[in-house]
Amino acid sequence: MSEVFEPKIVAFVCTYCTYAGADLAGTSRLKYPSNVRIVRLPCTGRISPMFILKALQKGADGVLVSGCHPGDCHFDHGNYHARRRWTVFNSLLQFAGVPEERVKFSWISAAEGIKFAELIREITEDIRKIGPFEEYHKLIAETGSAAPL
Amino acid sequence: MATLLYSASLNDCIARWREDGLMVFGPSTAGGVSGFREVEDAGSLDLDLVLTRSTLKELFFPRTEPMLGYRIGKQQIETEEFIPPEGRRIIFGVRPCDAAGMQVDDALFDWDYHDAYWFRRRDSSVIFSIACTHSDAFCMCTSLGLAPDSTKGSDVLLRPLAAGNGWKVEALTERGENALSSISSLLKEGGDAPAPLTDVPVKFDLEACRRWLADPENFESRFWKEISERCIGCGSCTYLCPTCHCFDIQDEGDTYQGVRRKNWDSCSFSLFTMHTSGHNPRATQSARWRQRIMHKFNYFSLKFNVNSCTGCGRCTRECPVDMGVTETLQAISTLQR
Amino acid sequence: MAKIGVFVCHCGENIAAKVDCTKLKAAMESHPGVSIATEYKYFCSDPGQESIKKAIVEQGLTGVIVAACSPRMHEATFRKACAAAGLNPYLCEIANIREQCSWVHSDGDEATEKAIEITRSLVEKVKRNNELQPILVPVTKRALVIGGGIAGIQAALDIANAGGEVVLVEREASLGGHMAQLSETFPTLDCSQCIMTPRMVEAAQHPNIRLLTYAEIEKVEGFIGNFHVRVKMKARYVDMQACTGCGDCIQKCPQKKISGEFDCGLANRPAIYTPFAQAVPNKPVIDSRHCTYFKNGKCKVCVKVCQTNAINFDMQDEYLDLEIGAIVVATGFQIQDTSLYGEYGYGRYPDVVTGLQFERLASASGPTGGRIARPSDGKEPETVVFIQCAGSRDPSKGVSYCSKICCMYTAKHAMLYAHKNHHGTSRVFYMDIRAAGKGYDEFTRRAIEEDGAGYIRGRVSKLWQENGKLMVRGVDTLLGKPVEVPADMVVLATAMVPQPDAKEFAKTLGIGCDEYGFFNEAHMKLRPVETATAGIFLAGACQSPKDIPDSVAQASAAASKVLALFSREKLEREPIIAMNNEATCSGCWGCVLACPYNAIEKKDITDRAGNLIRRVASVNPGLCQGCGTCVTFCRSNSIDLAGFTEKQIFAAVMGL
Amino acid sequence: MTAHNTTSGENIYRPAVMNIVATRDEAPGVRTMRLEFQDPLELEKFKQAYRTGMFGLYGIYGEGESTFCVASPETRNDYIECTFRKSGRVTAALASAEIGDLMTFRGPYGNRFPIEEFHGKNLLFIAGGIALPPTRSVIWSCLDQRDKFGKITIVYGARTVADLVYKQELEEWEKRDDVELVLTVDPGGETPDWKHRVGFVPTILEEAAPAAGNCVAVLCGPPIMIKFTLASLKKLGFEEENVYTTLENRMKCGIGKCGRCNVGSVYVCKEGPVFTAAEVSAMPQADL
Amino acid sequence: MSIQEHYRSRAKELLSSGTVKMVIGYGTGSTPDRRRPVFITSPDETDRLVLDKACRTNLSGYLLREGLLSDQKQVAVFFNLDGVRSLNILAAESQLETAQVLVLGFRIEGEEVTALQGERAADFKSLIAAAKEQRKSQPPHELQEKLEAMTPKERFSFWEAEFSRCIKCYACRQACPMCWCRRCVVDNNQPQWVNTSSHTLGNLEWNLLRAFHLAGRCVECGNCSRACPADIPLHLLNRRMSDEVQGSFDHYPGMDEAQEPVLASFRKDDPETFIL
Repeated sequence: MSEVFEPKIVAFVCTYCTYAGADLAGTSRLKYPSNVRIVRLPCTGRISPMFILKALQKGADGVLVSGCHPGDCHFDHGNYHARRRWTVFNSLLQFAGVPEERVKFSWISAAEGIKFAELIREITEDIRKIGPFEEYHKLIAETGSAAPL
Repeated sequence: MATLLYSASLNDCIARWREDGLMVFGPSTAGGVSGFREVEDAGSLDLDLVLTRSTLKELFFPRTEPMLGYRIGKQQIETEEFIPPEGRRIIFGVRPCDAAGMQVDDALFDWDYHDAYWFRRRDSSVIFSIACTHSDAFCMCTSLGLAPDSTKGSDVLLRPLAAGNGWKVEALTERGENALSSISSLLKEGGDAPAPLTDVPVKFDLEACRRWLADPENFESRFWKEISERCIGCGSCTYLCPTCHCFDIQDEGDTYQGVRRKNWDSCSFSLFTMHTSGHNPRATQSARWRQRIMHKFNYFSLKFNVNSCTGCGRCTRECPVDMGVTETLQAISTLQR
Repeated sequence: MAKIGVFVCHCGENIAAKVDCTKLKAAMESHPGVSIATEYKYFCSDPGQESIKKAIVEQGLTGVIVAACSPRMHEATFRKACAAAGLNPYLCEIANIREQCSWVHSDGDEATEKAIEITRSLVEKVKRNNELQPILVPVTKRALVIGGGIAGIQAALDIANAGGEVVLVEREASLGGHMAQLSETFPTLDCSQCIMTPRMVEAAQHPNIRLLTYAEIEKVEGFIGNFHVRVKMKARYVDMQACTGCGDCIQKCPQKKISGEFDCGLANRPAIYTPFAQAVPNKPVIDSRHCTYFKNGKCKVCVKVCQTNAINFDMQDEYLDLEIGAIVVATGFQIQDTSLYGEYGYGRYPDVVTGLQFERLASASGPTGGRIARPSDGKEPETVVFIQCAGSRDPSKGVSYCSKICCMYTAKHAMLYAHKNHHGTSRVFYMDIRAAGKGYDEFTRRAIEEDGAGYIRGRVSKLWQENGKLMVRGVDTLLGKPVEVPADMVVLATAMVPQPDAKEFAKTLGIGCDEYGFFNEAHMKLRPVETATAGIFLAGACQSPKDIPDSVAQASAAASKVLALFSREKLEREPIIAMNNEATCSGCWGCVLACPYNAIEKKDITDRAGNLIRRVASVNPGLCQGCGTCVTFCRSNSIDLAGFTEKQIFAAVMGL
Repeated sequence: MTAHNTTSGENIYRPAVMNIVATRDEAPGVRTMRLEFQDPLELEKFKQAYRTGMFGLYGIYGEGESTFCVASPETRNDYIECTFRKSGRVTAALASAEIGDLMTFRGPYGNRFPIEEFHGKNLLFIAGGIALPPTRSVIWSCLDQRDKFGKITIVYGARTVADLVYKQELEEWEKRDDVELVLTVDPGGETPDWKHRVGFVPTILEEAAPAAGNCVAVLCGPPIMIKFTLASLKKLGFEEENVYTTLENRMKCGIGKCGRCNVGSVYVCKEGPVFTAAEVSAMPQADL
Repeated sequence: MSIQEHYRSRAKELLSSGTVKMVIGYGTGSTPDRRRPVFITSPDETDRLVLDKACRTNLSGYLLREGLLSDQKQVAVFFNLDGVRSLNILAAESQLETAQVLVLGFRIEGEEVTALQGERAADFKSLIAAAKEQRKSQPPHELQEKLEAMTPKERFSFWEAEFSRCIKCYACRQACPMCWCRRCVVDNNQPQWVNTSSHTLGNLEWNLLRAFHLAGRCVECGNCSRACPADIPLHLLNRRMSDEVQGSFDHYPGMDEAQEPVLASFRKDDPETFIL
């Protein structure tokens, strides 16, 4: 029997909403797959597209970017700026051939522990289905080996 | 009577070399861009090109290549070395100007410190050049004292036959002779007439230019600013030059392991010579263009007794703003008078 | 490299039951740059913290990772412990292996693997952390209160009475605002001026309050504790020092036919005037738009009658620069332009009046001396119709919000009318009666039950004049049939709207406002008095429609925020702020636009001779709140965020 | 990672691994480190090759390599000392390295000071700010065989007192009666208890007025200081041939291949970093 | 009078009257089909100016040459509408002031080159507005459409092949009128976000990040693709970005000099269908 593929997922979240939501999932003892690694930032406004590319370079099969719902930003409108950047970068990634399942964006508030747990379950399941990001892994492998003669 | 290789036999030659464990490279086109790539048969070769877009240099000095792998431990650093293996290669269909570029860089890479990355590949490669029967408006080998049938840097020189059905074969080195001996059964003897070589007009008086360049009075001439005013400071002329050899060393990887790489670099880039203090000896684009010209036609020849330009014309051919060595040296020729 | 200590907390069984803490410890021990890794049952306990401190001192640690519960829980605890041991607190990071690991994963091996990666990533981050020092901002202990209505006066008095220095700025010639115009106030029906004017006088005479009337805010710069405010002192043409307030000039002014603002156009005033009799300061101003001298270059009657030579036609606007520590914005409201509602006939029929005009009619100090009389003929109306929500709760023509006070003041108006005209009839068209508040519902019931106000639930569709009567047609939705009421006077409960220049003023202040122009609070629930700009607070109806008690309460709340700020010599702020590399900044100002706090300024780089070389962005540490939105915008990577630098995040991702 | 088998030593870009055995903070952002070779064979090679004046590429894997001189003299070649200012990516990493950490060294490269030609002559050392390290290496080379030289004068200046490096050694030199040490700081850079000179190096040099006869000068410092000091030396009668200096150009390979250190036809990494002032004068000045 | 003659005489006029100190235009190139940027400072040299359908390069980048505009004097530049738009963006991003730039506007349609009315950036507002409308209705780009129809895997391998050829000569950046950062992000090595090596991963990172930085700023002048010696269809990425900002935010770069950068501004009701 083949083993279940366990994807590596990196999440970039804001500390005020999604990080707190993830904490709430914890204090509520909700169970979700362990594939996700969270990187905490002050605000979604701080999350640069390069973070996503570096997570992929580090071998991530999926990336989640998440923050406060529109209107709830601790910093008033960091997430509105973030949303525009995501819109643009998301379409760029898709145009470059990064499957949409691999890079996801969400709003998760400090109260939405359940949404957080469910989303992680969902994303993990979706990426398990499409398997490792082999196309990208191949490019990574090339950087660590000799160039053709 | 001379040794001939008919085009019809080329495919068999390639097969023979490959059977002998050699890799065969030659001009071919992919994604609309021509360059030297490994080929399996004669059909993949693009021998009618005046010149490939990228140069032969790339096969010896790739644009990026790993030098050392490292893994950082708590008390030790493990390293692994990447030096290209000595796989033998035939490079077929090189233009004499590109081949001549090899000799230019040989000098530099063997100057006190013998650069194994370059020489392992040099020593294991046999360069089959084909003399040129065609040229374009940018070709200028004759201005550099070379010719459409120069032999510099080549191991074998092929002269196209007038009938267009093959080449007259001339071994220039022992390596060339060896490569030919393994296909000797596919070579013929005959008296077929060679095709006339292309006529590449001389575009400037090299010696006059060199005299002007050697005169320290001219170093700070207004000429440099005027001639390079439109230069945008990209690296395409240097990266497409068959002799430009500047490089950078960069570490790449994650926190614990990675690869130290040797990457092409360019004297056109403003950061190339920038000190960390912020002082930049060549702070302006005109200073950088002057360095490129001086280096090619003055400094390098002083040091290594060879011009580091072979007249391929790529710098002009590919320049986004239509600059290049030709225009500059032509202009210097006029200054002389 | 670094000397990092990793402290793995078991949290009793909370972590240790799932995560193999010994394995995590071992993994960290063998990690480059980690000097010591230990585990313990409760690192947040006293002995736990002590062991961290001891390790810092003994090992000379350059960074600390506590792998434990969420940083939202104990980051402060552990950072304080580090500081106590002499390690800069910002060299301590928390790896969350409880809420985001042991509590949410069932498989121990997986949880352990994840805990190792989380911790490793943070070890890599902390290696690149920099020592940060809290930002100390000096506080100018002087408050600026903008607006001299009840909210502004209350805030000013509260601050002043606690010993704070206050500058109170009012753009009209007198303190008082809308409250001074009111007759009686609900639900107690005490006389508005009777409770208001003593407050005005107290404010004007308070030794800690500097009163600037007929003045406007021109420019606000700086940041919390350190605002620089420019105030425009509009030319009054009357020397305040010389004027005794005798009123001779007002009496003699030949230009008397100017529609009086204070009386909402129900009475006239001269060109030199005080807005109302009890004005504070009670010294006149010249209305240069109407003054005969200013119009024709001749007159100067006032100059002639003035015994103290107080009139000065050459007076110019003057500017006053103030250093201010905190700002209370209490700029109040206006009433909506009711001519929007053609169907109500406002402006067309003189006896259709606004609620505020009715206040003036009912006021003892008003144009009628408190007699409720029709503007058209001065007769007392027999039937008065009150129309509620004349603009409020009407997204199509008016405003979509509820103006909050109209239900109450309409009931009050009906009551006052009943008290003054015992035979009259009052009819109130309403949508709902919103009477939440202490004694409020009882008050409206009294209007209906004791004072006979006839409430009709429904809207008015048309109003016309017929046989000297104002015919009001509406629907009684409870009965489900149309009604027509012949009235002598109609009172519109006009919507409360922000000041017309509120949006512009929000920009001057650098605060936010909503689509109408009501100023935004920092958080609707938890920070209703603060704005998003530190050091600027809100009071009264400039934030949203409010009645007097709410305005006063918010004013006192704002005052307490100001006083809390003034209780310290210096402000200490988290040093998580942006910083710009001026050498690489191109000055495109994208960051300036993106910053939610106007914290990025344009700075000139000059040569030694003072010639401008170029301009670059410069972060004001007093204003920056550390969101990092600018960092992501900056294409050249020139701006960075302390505590979450590009290097740190790069390392954290690469360390995963 | 797929490694190819190579004969050891063939790769001229492979550095030696060094142990950091001591560190010292010299001035704000300036640090000295003492390094020891992990591999005794590498140490042997270094001892064979190293002569005062040479430089090396100091590195941290993952960050890269940075070029600076070997600040320790050829007379003490069991270890390497280097002094650097934290400015770029590599030096930032080196600045946060601790004793016991590992780093790398590639070299020694370049030419040397012809110290035996200095025998029997008076020596004048002039240095500014962070440029004392290359001078210091020559100073110790000469002090370690003191009897071979005549009078030794050291003129060293920095912007402020805090910016002076090798403070302990300055004290030591000051105490020796076979060395004349002239210390100075730029006007405004002095502290209340500063008992040495105040003024720019060229001025102070002219005041000290060392005799040019039978004297060799070694001059290191920032370009602007070099320019003015050379003029002062000329005034004092020094011939350009008797003034030695070093060039500190940006380098990547250190061995004459990568192309960035060229000044005119000179490859600073191979034909330098030590030049006489006469040699420097012959270079295209605009490219310095 | 041909447009070329017209502008030659206008250039002469501007230079002799001292209205401008320099005219940046096109001159003959090293082959008959090539044009090269020329910098004319004397009225006697205006005959060197050429204007025909081969004049495709957007010259606005030259305006930012160090020191060129620091003396407050004016410079005239040959611009097609894309060029005017990039001029507007440069002004919107505070890199220059349009008052210092005199536009010699032209439009190339097929074989024909016509003059654009106006000489100040603001004179072209209505033309730009029309171009914005026109862009909405223009037929989709063939290769772009083909790409959009592919599976992500196919698209990825398309770009992998394209990017594998990139030699990191940065001609795209240097030729781009919008790449004027004092320090390019790729030249920041603390941290080194973008791998500088020209392996495919480094090339992909570089080209994607560049496309992102140009989102809402690219005027689709085509300088990048023309400059690329590896013939990578870079304009496709930029085009896709332009589609996105126009579709989602109704943003057409370079409308005027007061336009706010699309990524430094927002609307509360921006679309967000992809956000979970």
